[in-house]
Amino acid sequence: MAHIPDGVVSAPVLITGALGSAVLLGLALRQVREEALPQAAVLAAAFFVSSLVSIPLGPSSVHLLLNGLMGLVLGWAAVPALFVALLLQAVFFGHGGLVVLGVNTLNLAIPALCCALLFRPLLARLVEPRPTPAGESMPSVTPQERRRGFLIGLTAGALAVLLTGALVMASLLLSGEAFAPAARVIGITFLPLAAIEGLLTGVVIAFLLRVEPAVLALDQPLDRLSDA
Amino acid sequence: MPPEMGVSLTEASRVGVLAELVEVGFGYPGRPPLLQGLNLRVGESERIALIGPNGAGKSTLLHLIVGLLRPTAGQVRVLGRDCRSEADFRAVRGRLGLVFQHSDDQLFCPTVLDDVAFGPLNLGRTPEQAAAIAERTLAVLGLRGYGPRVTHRLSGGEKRLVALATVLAMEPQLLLLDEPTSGLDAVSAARLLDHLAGLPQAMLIVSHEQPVLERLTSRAVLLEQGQLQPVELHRHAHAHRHTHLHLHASGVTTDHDHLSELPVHAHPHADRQDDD
Amino acid sequence: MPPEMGVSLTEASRVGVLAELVEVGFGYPGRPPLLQGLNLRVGESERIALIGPNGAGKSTLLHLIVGLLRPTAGQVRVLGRDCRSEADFRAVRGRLGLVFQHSDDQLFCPTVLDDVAFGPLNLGRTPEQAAAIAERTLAVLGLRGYGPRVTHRLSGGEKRLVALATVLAMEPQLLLLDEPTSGLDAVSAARLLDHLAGLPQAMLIVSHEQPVLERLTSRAVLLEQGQLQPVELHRHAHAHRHTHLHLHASGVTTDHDHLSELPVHAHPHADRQDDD
Amino acid sequence: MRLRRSGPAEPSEQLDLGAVATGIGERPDRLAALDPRVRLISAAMLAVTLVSLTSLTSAFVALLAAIALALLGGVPVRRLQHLLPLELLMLLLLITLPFSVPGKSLLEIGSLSASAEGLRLAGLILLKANAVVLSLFGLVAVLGASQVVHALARLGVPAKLCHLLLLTLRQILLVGDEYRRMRLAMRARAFVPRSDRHSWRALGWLIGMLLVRSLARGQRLGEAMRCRGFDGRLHLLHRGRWRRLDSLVLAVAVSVCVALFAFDRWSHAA
Ligand SMILES: Nc1ncnc2c1ncn2[C@@H]1O[C@H](COP(=O)(O)OP(=O)(O)OP(=O)(O)O)[C@@H](O)[C@H]1O
Ligand SMILES: Nc1ncnc2c1ncn2[C@@H]1O[C@H](COP(=O)(O)OP(=O)(O)OP(=O)(O)O)[C@@H](O)[C@H]1O
Ligand SMILES: [Mg+2]
Ligand SMILES: [Mg+2]
Repeated sequence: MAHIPDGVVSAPVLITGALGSAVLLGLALRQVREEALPQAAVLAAAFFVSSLVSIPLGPSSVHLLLNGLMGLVLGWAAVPALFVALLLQAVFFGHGGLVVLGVNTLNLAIPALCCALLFRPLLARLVEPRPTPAGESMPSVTPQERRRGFLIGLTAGALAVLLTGALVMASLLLSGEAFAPAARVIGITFLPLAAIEGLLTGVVIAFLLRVEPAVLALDQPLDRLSDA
Repeated sequence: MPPEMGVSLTEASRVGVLAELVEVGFGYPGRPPLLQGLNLRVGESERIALIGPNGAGKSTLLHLIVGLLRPTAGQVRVLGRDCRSEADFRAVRGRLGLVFQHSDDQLFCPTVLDDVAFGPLNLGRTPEQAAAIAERTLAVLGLRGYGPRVTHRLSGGEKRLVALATVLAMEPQLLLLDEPTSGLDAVSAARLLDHLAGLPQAMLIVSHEQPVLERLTSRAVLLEQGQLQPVELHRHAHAHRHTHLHLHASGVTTDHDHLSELPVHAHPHADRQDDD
Repeated sequence: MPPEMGVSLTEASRVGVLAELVEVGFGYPGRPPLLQGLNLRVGESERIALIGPNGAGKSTLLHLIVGLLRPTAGQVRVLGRDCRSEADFRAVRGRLGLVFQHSDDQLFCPTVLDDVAFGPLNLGRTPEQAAAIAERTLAVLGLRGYGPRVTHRLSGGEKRLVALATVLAMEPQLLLLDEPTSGLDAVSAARLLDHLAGLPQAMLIVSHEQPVLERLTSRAVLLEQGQLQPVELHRHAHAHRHTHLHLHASGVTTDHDHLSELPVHAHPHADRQDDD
Repeated sequence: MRLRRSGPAEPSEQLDLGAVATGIGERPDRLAALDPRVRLISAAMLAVTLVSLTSLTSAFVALLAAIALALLGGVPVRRLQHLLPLELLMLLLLITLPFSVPGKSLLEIGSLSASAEGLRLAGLILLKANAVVLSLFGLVAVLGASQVVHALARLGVPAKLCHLLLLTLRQILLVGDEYRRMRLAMRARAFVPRSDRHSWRALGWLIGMLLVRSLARGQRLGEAMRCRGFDGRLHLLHRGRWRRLDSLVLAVAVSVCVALFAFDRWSHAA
């Protein structure tokens, strides 16, 4: 329930969210150069579609937030990508609301940026460009490195969801004491999501390291889409 | 008529029919009906070509047979079993091997071995069994040693062969091939055809290409206006005027006589893929 | 020799050359060289077919001409101008219309009008002018009224026509067509060919398909082992044994004589697309 | 997180991505004569007004107005199924709020007492949240993404963001098709998503493959844009003209919002 609908959170929280996300979005857009827009758009689309994949979990199924993975792959560009996804979901599918768009964006984008800052340097050390024998199409990332990549993804994915959960709870609690029980229930639903999201993010990172490390473009700095 | 005889007759007519569509109707939501009152019966060891214009519904027909789509009218019978629900189809899907039009849609695992083992794992094999089946299937298709390679980096022809392997690993009784050679060059296509021709399975093949029809199929059906019509496939000599690309190494005279060799013209040119 | 004459001679040889590759070499990083010492010259109002096996580098060659790739050796000249940097190519890219192998890569705006107007807007037209150009171009291709339609919902043939429109809206002098009819059925392909045949531009066309070569091109070059070789394109009668699909309405006798009509066989069958 | 019952049909296969491009309307849009900008401004003003409402009566009136807008815009009733996740959260609030808001006791369960004030607050949120979404559907979502983004651009939203939106929209449809085909191929190979390691790994690979293929697609997209003279500067085709009718409707929208706000404060005080 990372998409808070309209009418729940209070005015101060709404205004903080709107201003905060506007600043963050402005900063992020400055980082993403026009030439990199196509790449950013396609990856944003891929994340949007991936978040529609329903992942079986116990007797039910969940949809992923993927903001940890987005932070790892997109860096700063994760912010506009998340905003675009939230806007579309609010307007065309009724998930979330219009006035809370800022709050929802912050709740997802801050954890994504945290993941980018904390874990991209670690991943970068895994896939430093190294010479491969000509004509060799074998993966250049060793199994141990993939396992480490999996662990980094696991941590990033789980952490991002837990952070988002905390932010959602905070948005509700700051809006009124009365939301405390609801916030607690919502917080609990984030726990299994964090577990499955961590697992999936780990799998995806290990997959990318093996199949196409270029997606991670880790030889470039955080704002890779700014000088792609 | 003694009762045993009646039983055996019915049995005989059932056994040997791998897949059957009876008066099947289908349309995508919000579109005019695509298939109407369509009948098809694929018998054991039959090899049927399915032809028809773009958008006639050929791929749709294959998807109906494996239950990826559900008909709006009529029945789908697979291996003598009337299939209606997802559960029915799940039970028989392992027996039907559908090779998609684009291999890229079919290969999503990091390595070739993972991808080929995916089907057997879904059918309940243990990881060890699945890996063994996968290795065996790859060997059959001449892909020994491809196991650890990254699917994403294979060439178009190799991808097509691996896609075939992923399906063969499930040991299907009927192969459904959707334009198996489209987008392949002459050499890769010939290699794929060699492998297909050597397989024991019954096949339903969507294709327009002469070499495919020639080598693989025993009869053909044409899908048009939602229905199937039988089409005869036979071989004989033709002569008609058409443009032909001729590769002349520079310096060689080009005023040779093309007509003298009629009616049997042995192409001495290196224009294999343009040779229709 | 009077100096003016020398100048005019050079001029004469320059004018009329739209694009020229001189001793061009290219290879993708980490791969063996793909093109080596390749020469090509496309003159005004020329229509050249570019053929070659899969992976020969045909698409790569087109990308080199428009500067999406930079050669590792040799020169690319467009409209008499030596192009080296992105800035050089930017200045001439509007004169070169590249139609991609897959229309979906080329159509990136939500509606047809946005897409066709995108090029003119980038060339500095005002939104009103761009919209007018777009409408006009669509009308020329028989797509009047398609402007507000959503690109995603178009059929394959319509997409290909719109992709052509997006390029024509920039009023290029040379069209580079990468397999323009691949994946289209006979009817859509014929429609596209009609439009292409009516255009005044010079063309460089990657294609294997007979009808394309027949209707559009005046000469052909074969790309093989990194080099171009001239190929002769001429028409004459052939006869050879091959399988042919015959559509017989059920009930009609099928034991007709196919051999009596040689050497000129007028196909009475409804098998247009299988009639190679 | 949206919880769903796992069934044979994949929910995301039903989610109609195409509607993003064409607009969600299926019946004629009675408001089609208006400039998209008016619709966007009105929707935004209405949303802010709605969120600020405090009385049940005015929120109910607002919901009726939103339903009217949705009907005028031609939103099909089928579309309302998308509101399910929203209602799930509303249910949670309806259950918890009466017990957490102090006030006149309605019902006692053990030591817990449900208050009328809490129930009122939950009802208020329920009405407001649905009203915002319905008015958004009727005013904005039926326009289709292209028109919305063009209107946003003309209202001063940064061009870079608008372009990102436009490009992403088209790519969502293409990647969505790719995803659907890959899922079909998995199903054809007897894949049934379950809660086990094999399924999670396969779905992770699927997401990974979507990303890998998107990288290549992004490259081709960039090339196609450069071929058409894209040099980093962004241009948009402007459409539609602001007419007298639009000013009139905007004035009406402003007065409706003001009236609603005034009515709300009055009925809350009363
Ligand atoms: N998921 C879908 N939703 C709506 N319409 C569809 C869908 N898939 C296919 N169609 C339409 O149904 C028709 C038949 O499609 P199908 O792919 O079965 O044709 P086909 O005979 O395989 O054509 P081709 O030779 O191009 O592969 C086409 O008009 C197509 O646009
Ligand atoms: N971006 C790339 N990086 C590395 N190799 C590439 C890239 N693009 C193409 N290649 C390789 O270069 C070779 C030539 O590709 P190209 O697309 O030019 O061939 P083509 O003649 O157009 O083939 P087709 O008939 O299949 O379209 C192929 O072997 C291809 O795998
Ligand atoms: Mg098909
Ligand atoms: Mg090519």
